[in-house]
Parts: sequence; structure tokens; C-alpha cells
Amino acid sequence: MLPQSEYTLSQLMVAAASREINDKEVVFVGMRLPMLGFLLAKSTHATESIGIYELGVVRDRLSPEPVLTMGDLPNLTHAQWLANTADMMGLLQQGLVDVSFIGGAQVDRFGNLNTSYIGGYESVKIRLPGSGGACDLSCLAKRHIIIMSHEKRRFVERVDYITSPGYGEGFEWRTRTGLPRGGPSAVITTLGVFRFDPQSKEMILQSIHPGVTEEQVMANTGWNLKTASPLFQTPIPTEKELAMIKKFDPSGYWTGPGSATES
Amino acid sequence: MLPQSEYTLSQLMVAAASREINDKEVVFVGMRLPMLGFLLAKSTHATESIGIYELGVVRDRLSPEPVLTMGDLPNLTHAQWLANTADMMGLLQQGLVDVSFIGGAQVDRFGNLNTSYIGGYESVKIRLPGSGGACDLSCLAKRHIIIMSHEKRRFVERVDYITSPGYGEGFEWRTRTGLPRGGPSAVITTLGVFRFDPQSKEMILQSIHPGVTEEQVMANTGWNLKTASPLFQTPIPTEKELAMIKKFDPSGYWTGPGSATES
Amino acid sequence: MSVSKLTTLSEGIDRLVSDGSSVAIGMAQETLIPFFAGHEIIRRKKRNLTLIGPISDILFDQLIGGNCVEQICAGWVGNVITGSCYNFRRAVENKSLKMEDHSNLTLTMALFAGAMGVPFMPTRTALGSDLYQTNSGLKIMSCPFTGETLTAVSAIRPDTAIIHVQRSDPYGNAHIWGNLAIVKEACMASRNILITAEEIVDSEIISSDPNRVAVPGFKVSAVVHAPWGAYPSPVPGYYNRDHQAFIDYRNKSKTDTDFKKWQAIWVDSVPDSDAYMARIGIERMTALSITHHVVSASADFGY
Amino acid sequence: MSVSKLTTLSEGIDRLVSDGSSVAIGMAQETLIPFFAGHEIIRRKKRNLTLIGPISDILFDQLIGGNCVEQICAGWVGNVITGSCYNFRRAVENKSLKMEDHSNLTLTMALFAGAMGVPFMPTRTALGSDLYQTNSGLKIMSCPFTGETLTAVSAIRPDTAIIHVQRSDPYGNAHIWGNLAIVKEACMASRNILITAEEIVDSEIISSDPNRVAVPGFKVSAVVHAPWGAYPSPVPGYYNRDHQAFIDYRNKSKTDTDFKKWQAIWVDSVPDSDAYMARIGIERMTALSITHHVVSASADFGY
Repeated sequence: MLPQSEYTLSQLMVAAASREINDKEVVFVGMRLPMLGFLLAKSTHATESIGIYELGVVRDRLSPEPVLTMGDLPNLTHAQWLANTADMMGLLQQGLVDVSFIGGAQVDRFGNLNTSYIGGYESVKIRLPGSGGACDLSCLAKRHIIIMSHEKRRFVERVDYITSPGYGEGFEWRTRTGLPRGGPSAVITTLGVFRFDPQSKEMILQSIHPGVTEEQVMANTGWNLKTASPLFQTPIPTEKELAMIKKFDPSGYWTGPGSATES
Repeated sequence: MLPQSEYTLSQLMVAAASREINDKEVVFVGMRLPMLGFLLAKSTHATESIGIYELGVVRDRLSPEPVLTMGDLPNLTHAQWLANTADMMGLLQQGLVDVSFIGGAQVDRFGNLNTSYIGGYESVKIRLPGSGGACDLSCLAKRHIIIMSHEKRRFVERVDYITSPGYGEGFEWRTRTGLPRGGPSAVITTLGVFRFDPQSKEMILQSIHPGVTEEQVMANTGWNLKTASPLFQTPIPTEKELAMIKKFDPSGYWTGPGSATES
Repeated sequence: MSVSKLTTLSEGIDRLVSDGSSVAIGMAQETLIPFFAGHEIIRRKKRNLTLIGPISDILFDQLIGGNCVEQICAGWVGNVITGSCYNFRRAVENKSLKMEDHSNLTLTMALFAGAMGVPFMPTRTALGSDLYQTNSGLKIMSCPFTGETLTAVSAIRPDTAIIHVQRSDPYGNAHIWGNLAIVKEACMASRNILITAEEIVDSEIISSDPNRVAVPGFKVSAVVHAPWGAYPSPVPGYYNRDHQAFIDYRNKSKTDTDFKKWQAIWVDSVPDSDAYMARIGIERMTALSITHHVVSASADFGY
Repeated sequence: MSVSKLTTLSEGIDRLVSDGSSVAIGMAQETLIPFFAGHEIIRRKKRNLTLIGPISDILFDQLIGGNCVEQICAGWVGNVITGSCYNFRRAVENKSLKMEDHSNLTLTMALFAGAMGVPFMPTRTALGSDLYQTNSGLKIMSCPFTGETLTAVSAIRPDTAIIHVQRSDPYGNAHIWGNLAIVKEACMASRNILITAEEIVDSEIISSDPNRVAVPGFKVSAVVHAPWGAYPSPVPGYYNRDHQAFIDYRNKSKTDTDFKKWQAIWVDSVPDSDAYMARIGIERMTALSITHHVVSASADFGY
């Protein structure tokens, strides 16, 4: 095993994200760490997974060069399909997308996400970029994974504004609301990995990252968080995974020490 | 003036159809004689008209060779746009199509057309091919022109089945029904040209073809047809028009003596 | 790139067109009509199919004559250069065929609804028409915003779409060009896709231009090499339309007996692509070949 | 082929972007963003615009900083590789900017409704979200056939769509390639279309491949020759994305004062294409050039 210092937190999160993808799955790929998570899965255990990008790209093979974002030209070269957003959204809305990834700014105990108005709309404190495709992914993928920084102000009892629905108020809320399927299956944060109770749909701490304590997670969560028993430790990235992540993010822009995500 | 024998009835009808197109208009082009009418207009007085074909073709110039039907490859070569039916229908539904042409099998005094079930659905005597794009053109173009053979069994008080709405029951029926615009502006038959009363929306005989009598038209019409005063004679095709029609239909398939339409 | 989806036409039709299933075929309207695949449906004696298409330009008539069809869901069924088709007329007139009468716009939006995964799409067409009488998938509705009267069109999700394309790789990544009609909507809406292709080519050729791809390969179930597979309809870049074949079909299908004779010659005795090309004959193939070439300006998809 | 629609950017923007109008810009998402045209809107001091776009990748932020914007109708406003944008944040937080919060799917369908000439489109997204609170164009509805709960999205018809393309003829027939996002829907929905193009080419080049045409020329109002007109966003076939420019923008727009300095350098003192290219500089242009070419396989559109 590698000592902890040999990988960054972002790399650990990318590796965790990648493990959420099974082979042959159709993945709606988001920006930043999720994109790296897909690339890592695609180059290790999920070589036949398909990547869909909302701007109109379907890929069944890795891009010929590393990309920083989905619109980089190497992500278009030798794509399986270059088409319209409506085409990508059709695949999603039909239920053909197995898994998608969403970054979050504020999340609550039922996995609802706010990436729009911190403080709410009327009394907005911080305006964030908004939904993009996130609302669509959270509504329409078979499952979605949330990736975010873990801080008390971000992990709240109830989000100020639901940009991307999770399980709403829990239990059968999604069905009641008319959502056709889905819901978050995991939340990967800077402290641990969380899943959802199959009945109540409440978020549950599943594993903590190496060096993180359960108390630390509790202290950074704004509600009385439940913990799985036994509580696992999040696996650290393997050497192969780290090598791959470095290949896809050679400058360390997303995953290096002091990277955009790390800061 | 040419003696009557020097042109066919189909050529006369094509020339009449062509005169319904103004320059710079957007024309949704149908099959058969309407296609020739568009080509004739495009090569004479309406050189900047645009042709839209439901199978996904927009043309701003004549095809490099004569075509028998819109799917002939020369009709695709150097098109302005090759795209989807939905794109063509979007232009139509938005109200960007000035004029369209529809062939008919059975028509009534308010310009409703039946190209589906002669005898009606339950007691069908003759099944015709159906709507194709005709229903859409009759509902959504700014105006449409009907071209058909004039026989008593085809010109009836009330069609057995409305494939393509005209003015329904007359007066403000289209508005009441929710149709956004349009209605037939002319009917060109083997006997004459008809227009519609601006108030009642009833069909009125406007001109009779050379050699045809008013009585002949009445005898072949299944309702008490009104006649415009004065009643004109339909202009015969000019030499230039005939030359052009022959250029576009060199084999005379559509417009020659004994052609598909003539028989 | 996983496993090749190349198969024989018989195997593909057997696997993807089962009795009682719904099949979208002829989605490019007058061009790229999968005649050869349609004939295989007749040869394999598939029964009780629902055929879905905008206009069918004689193929639906042939499948009706071959006793394959229970229901037609179409805008227009006929022969575009001659008019009515006889098997179709007879079947509707003797009430042995169910109809869902569409316009081209309502059919397009029904398939688009299927493609988008929504249960309906709104249009402004068909209001005041009797299509409402003979199509259970149309309903009057009011716009939730403006209150305007609209026609709601119910989604169609065909079991299988069969499309003919110019070239495909073995994995179902295919280039299609020309007028595209409702090819994309139909493929996206269908549970399975069967591609017949003039040529099978290397994947690098297809992925050199991902904008020309018909539908992503991961959605495609089977790929069949079928040169001249759209004959007598035209294929941009490959061959022109054989008008005479459409006229001949009209003349040779006026009675059921006539049709059976036509079927014996053009369907029953044509087991494979080679036989189809032999039946067409070198003289016709030469006459229909592309003689005026207009080659697309290139586009660079590099980085 | 009628009259050339070639014009200067100033004339095009003056004619097609009037104060108070709605403008769809940046419709290909991260690629082909018409930055140079957007900057001209700032230079021409257009006011009270409604900007429409899926994600804006800093261009909306620049237009907000340039005091051009009254309302934003978008899925996401930010800088895709750095996150939040500051002019946008300030404007929303001090309530000087009206918002219609879309998801990418609702915006796509709003423009598609406009393109299809219907007043709304149904989707399954946004149910249970608060987008309903901050977007007057969303409404809960029931499917007329199935009774399912759906989100109805009201049509958007922008006054003008501004798109950047690879090449156009003088009549507005343009080739676009790469990921296409909602370019077509936006163009078809808009009353006017302004095209900026890397190259102006002969009509025969465009019509050699009518499938690659963005929108038919008869719908286009003006064509402007604008090499490097999408910089710093990428243009397939022409240049790569300048990541550093996006990072620099983040760092140089944190305060209103900072932004004004950035604007002075990158907008105010850049009167035309030559000046824009000079500002970018030969070194950067070289570094961003396409070095790995992947040329599309040809297609024959002859007969």
C-alpha cells in the first residue's frame, strides 16, 4: 500500500468515482473530477463503457490526448457520434443512461443538491452557476453520483434551493413527484463516501477516507448523520489508478496538489 | 397564341400552378404536377423562390437534371440544405411557408380534401394513399393550392373524410378549430380554376380552360357552384412556359399526351 | 470496440423481427428504402407485423401482399410516381388491415416523442381533420401556457427500426447522407436497430466524421452487408432511382395473382445479395450508377 | 442566389441586436462561442438585452460586465474550468439581473418548441426541483394520453441567434461541424440569424455537402468574416481551446475594477478582426493550431 502522502484527495475521489461505474454501462459524463472518474474506469475495469457528454458527444474510446474539459477538441476526435444536445438528452430521458455524475455546492440529508442560490432565491447570498445538465441527470439517469467538498455549510438539513432533486423528502417522494426513475446512489466527498437507506432514502456514511475520523465527518455535517455498520475505510487509489489519473490529468490541473479542486 | 392542340391539359395546369407562386416566396413543393409548377415558376418569374420538400430538402436553385420525383438524386445535389422532415415541418409550422400544393381525389365546396377513404372509413369503397404531408400543408401553410381532376364523383357537397382541411364548414371555421392560419387559395382542375369567397369561404368558379363551357363545369360539380363575374378564360401556357415544362419533364411522364396525369 | 455485430440478413431478421412486432422501415422516405431487408421479412414469413413509416413507396404494399402485416401506421402508402398500391387498397377495403392514419408531421412527432422518452408531443396540424377518427394516437389538447388548441400526438416506440445506409463499420457505426427524413427519430425511438449497408468499412473511416453518423453504434443490434439493398430506391453516392421498376411493380401487382408472380420472381427466388444483384442485372446497375460526382468538401476533426 | 449578406460586424450587430432584444449566443456550448461578436455588442453599447444560452463559458459574464444585460435565460453561467463568474454573481446577488433558470434539457426544448412553431414542449425533467420557482416558462402538466406528470416548457423565440461557424458562403449557407449542442434549434427558433465565420468560401464548397449546413441560407440575415472569432473557445478544424485565457479571465475579473481593465484590453481597444488576432498574438495562435489532422471521409452527393 502507498503511504497517504503519495496521492491527493482529488485522486482518491476520482478513484472512488471510477469504481461506481460498471463495465458496459452508459455514463453521462460531467465536468471536472467526474470526467476523470469516467476516463479512469474506461481505461481500467469498464473498458466497454460508453461516455455521453451533454454538448453532443458520444465516445466509446478514450480521447487521443488528455483533455481539460469536454469541449476540448481531442474529445471530439474519433467520437462515436457528434450530434445535438437534444439527442443526448433523448438517450437520458428514455432511461438509457445507467449512471451520471454531478458536482455539488450544497447537499441535504436526502441528497437534494443546490448549485444555484445559496441562501435561497429571495435572500440570495451566493449565486452559483446553476443547473447546466445537472437537474436533468439527477431526474433522469438510472442513478447518479454526487461529488463535492465536505464542509458544514455545504452539508445541511435542507438545501436552500433544489437545483437537482435527490430523494426530496425521502421515501417514495420521487415516484410521487413524477420522476421516472433514479436518484443518487452515492455521495463522494472530501471526507468519505455516503449511500442512501433503501427505505427512507436518507444519506448514510458508508466509508471514511484514510486519516479521517467519524467525528470529523459528524462535525462537518449539519444534521444527525447515520453511519453504516460496519463503517469501512475508502480504498486508496492503486498505483495503476494513480498512473492513469496522471495520464489523463498530466498537468495536475484537477487532481494535483494545490489543484483547482484541492484549493 | 398557340392553337389548343399544341399543349396538353397537364401543361396548362402546370402553368396555372406556376402563376400562383410569387417571386421570393417559400414554397412547400409536393409530388407530380405541383413539382413541375414550382420548377416552372422558379425558372421564369419566381427565380428567387425557395423550394422545401418534406423528405428533408431545401433548394434555392434548379436541380442539375430533370427529376421525376423529389427523391431523385439530382434533387439532392447542390441543395441548399439536406436535413430532417422535422426541420422542414418546423419551417412550415412556424408559418414560414408562403404557399404549398396538394393533389386531391375528392374535394367539397369549402375546399376540404379527401385522399384517404372514398365512402368514408366505416364503409370504405376506395382506399387512397392517405395524407403524407398534405394534411400538414393544408393546416399550416399561409395558403395552399389544390390540383386535381374534375369529375362529378370527385367534386362533392361534403367529402366522405377530411384528410386535409380546407375551410371546414366555411366562414371562421378554421379559426374556431384552432388552425393557426391558411386555407386553400385556389383549386386548379382539368376544367377550370376556382377561388374562395373571402367571407363564406365557398368555392367559386374563377376561370374556365379554353374549350370548356360553364355548363360542363356545373355538370361535373356535385353542388350548386357559384361563378365569378366576369368569368375568365384560363390563360394558355406561353411558348416559353411550354419549353420549360418540356425541359423539366422531357419524357412527358407527367405532362405529355397520355401521361400518368392525362390518363 | 467490443464484438462485431455483422450478421446475415436472415439471422438479423429472425432475431429482430418477431411475429407480432412493430417495425419502422423506409424512414428516409423516397431514398434509402431497405427493400432487400423488407423482402427477407416476406421470405422468413413473418406475420402480424405493425409497419411504421412516413410514406412507403411500394415496400409496405409488398409486405402486405406477402401476408406479413396486421397494422399500418403511416402517413401515406402508395407508389410515389404512379399513385395507389393494390395490395394495400384491397386489404383496407376488405377490412383485413388495421390503420393508424398519420400525417408526415404527426408521425415524425410520434417517433420524436419516442426518441425523447416523453409520452407525447404537441403539434398544430390535423386540427379539423378526420385523422382523429382513424388514429387513436391523436388527441385535442390546450397549451398549458397559451390555452391554444393543439393536437397531441402519442409516442411511438417501434420494436425494431430497419435502415439502409451507405457505409457501416462492423459495430453499427454508420454513415448516412442525403435527405434524412425521420431516420434519426425512428432509430432513437426504437428498441432495436438493424442496419443494412452498401459497404462495410473500417471504423476509422466512420469515426473520421462523427457528424455523419446515423445513430451511435452502441444502440445498434445488427449490421448486414447489403449492396444494392435499397434498390429500386436511390442511394446517394451509390445509385439512382429505377423509375421503371416502380412502374413495372404497379403494372404487375394489380391482382393478388399478379402480385404472387411478381413475388416469386423478385422475392422468393432471391435468397441473398448476390441473387438480388443478379436479378437487377448488370445493365440496369450500369444505367443507374452515379455518373456526375459531387464530392463533399472535407472537414478536419483533428486537434 | 440573390444578394450577398456579407457585412461588417458593427453593421450586423447594429442591425440585428437592438436595445432590449433577446439574443441566443454560444449555442454549441463549449465550442464555437462567438466571443468576437459578443465583444462587439459591448463595444456598440447595447443595453437591456436578454441573453439566451445553455452554458455561457464566460461570454455572458463579459456581457453582464459590459452593462449590456437585463435578463439571463440559461442553464449554467460560469467558467467551465474554473467555476463561478464574478460579474454574474454580483449582478444576481445585488438583484440587478433577472433570471430564468433552465436546465440544459428545458432550454433545449424551449428553443425546439420555438423551432417547431408550437407554444411548448413536454419533458420529464425538473420535477421536484426549484427551477419552477425561478423560471416562469415551466409548468406541471399531465400527459393527455397516460396521465403522467410532466414538465411543460414554454417556447422561446429569440430575436436574434448569433452563431460562429467554420465556413460560410456570402448568402448565409454555412458549414458547421463538431458537437452541435443546440445550434440548430436556436437558429430555427430565432427571427434573425447572424453568422460569424472563420472563412468565407464559394457557394459550391458549401453546396458540395448540404448535410453539413447549419441552417438554410434563406433564414440568415447577415454574414461576417471573423477569423479567430470564437477564440478562446475551440473551433473544430481551426484552433484549440486556450485554457489559459479562461484562467486569466477568472483571475482578472474578480472585481468590477479588474473587469474594466480586462475589458479595456480585450474589448474596447480591439476594433476589428485584425486587432483581435493581433491581441491574441502569433505565438498563441501557433500554439493553438491544429496539429493532428483527422480529415472526414468523403461523401458523394452526385447523381
